[in-house]
Amino acid sequence: MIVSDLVCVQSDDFSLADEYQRLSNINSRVGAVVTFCGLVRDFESSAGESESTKVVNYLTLQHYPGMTENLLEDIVTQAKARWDLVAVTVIHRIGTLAPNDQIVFVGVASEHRKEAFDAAQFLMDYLKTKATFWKKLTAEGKEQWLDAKLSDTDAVVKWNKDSHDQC
Amino acid sequence: MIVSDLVCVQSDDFSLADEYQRLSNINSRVGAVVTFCGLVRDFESSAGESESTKVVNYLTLQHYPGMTENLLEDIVTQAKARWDLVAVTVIHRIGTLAPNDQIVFVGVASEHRKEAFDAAQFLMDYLKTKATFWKKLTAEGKEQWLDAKLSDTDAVVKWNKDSHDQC
Amino acid sequence: MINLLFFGRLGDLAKDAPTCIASSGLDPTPLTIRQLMMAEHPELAEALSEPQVLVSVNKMVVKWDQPLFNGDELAFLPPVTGG
Amino acid sequence: MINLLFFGRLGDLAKDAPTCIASSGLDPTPLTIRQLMMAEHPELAEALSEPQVLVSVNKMVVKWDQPLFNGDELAFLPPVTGG
Repeated sequence: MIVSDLVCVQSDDFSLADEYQRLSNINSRVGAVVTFCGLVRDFESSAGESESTKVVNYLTLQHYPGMTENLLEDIVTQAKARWDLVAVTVIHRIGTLAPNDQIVFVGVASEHRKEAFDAAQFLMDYLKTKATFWKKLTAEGKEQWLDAKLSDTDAVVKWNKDSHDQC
Repeated sequence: MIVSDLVCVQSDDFSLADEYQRLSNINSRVGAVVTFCGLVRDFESSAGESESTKVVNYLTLQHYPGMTENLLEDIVTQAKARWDLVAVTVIHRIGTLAPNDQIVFVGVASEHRKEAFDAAQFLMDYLKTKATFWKKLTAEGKEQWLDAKLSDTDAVVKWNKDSHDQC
Repeated sequence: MINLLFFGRLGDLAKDAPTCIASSGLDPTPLTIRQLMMAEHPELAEALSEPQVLVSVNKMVVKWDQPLFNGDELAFLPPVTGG
Repeated sequence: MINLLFFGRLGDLAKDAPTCIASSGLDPTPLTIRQLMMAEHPELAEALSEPQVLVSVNKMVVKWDQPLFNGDELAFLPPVTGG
């Protein structure tokens, strides 16, 4: 993590336009900016319950203050060691969120597009499986802590594999 | 291409914020929005001239009206056949652009992040190698039509390979 | 004293559990503290024993047999679900 | 008549070239039209012969031996460099 990077855990909403502005104006080397925004969907299929879908009232996001920021900064440092990037932003919201609310932002600025795409995807895959966030779903009046998704764990395994044998 | 998709070739600038707004509000299935913005960099290394770098005054983008739009729509249709996407936007600027100006926007909205990342990267790779745009660089007072990059051609070969044997 | 934190679903089960525990006496580790819970908070102790639960000391993930010292912050972390 | 379009660097070389050509007589194809250019526009004809140059008819990429008809729009396309 250097001064051009930004990691933030906040209950406030974020503005894609502001974050893009920051990333695209950092310096004139920037030729590519990839952004990812995650939104709360209004249904959540729970694999344990035979793929039933529920109407989401809201999500409550808890995190481990201090540890989360350390982990996110570590993930950013890993991405910058792996690819030639100009700047990175990671913002994750906590607290109570409603359907269609923004949850997470990842933005990467680089000279060329491939680095920005790969790094943004890497950051999201790691964030999903390493950063200390927990989601409680309130749907149809019932509260339930969400389980980790196997597909997210698989996504990270792929990156570890990539670093050993490129295919 | 269906009504939720947008393909545009224009000399006007575009607004990432507006395009994101459109994609993220199309319907409540959207859980992930990936955007790519390409910017004019102020230097352009020309591989033919032993990696020398030049100060860019401006780029002039020409295209083949009618054919470009057809090709872009075809690329969007291919992406939507390949991944489960909610909506796609492709905007490419033409005319005279200065360093730091935005050139190209690709945005993809989907339920899950992997589809949006893969489709956005696919769209950019195909756009770079298939769409009928030509760039003339004016640098240090001299005009020069840019050559296609080998790395862009390789990027498309990878997608064709992926559809045959997943690794 | 060792401070205890329980996150996610573990927090709901730990509502009546202590938030700190004496560090003297038993050469404490995350494992021995989990075992101590068994008597008074069996449901919590069982949830802590699930193989996916990780432990951190002072915000670093550690093994269950990591020695603990006075003032340490021990956290029990169920599988994360951010993003 | 067959309308002719030249893009990118080919456009610069085609400043004095015709913008259309009679379709009668020679069973025209992109290849025969390129060969016709050889006499009066040798530099352009040579650039059109580079292996990376593609041809389109009515905005669809075709082979160089595609038969052409009255009213067709034939375009010569150097390697594209968008994005």
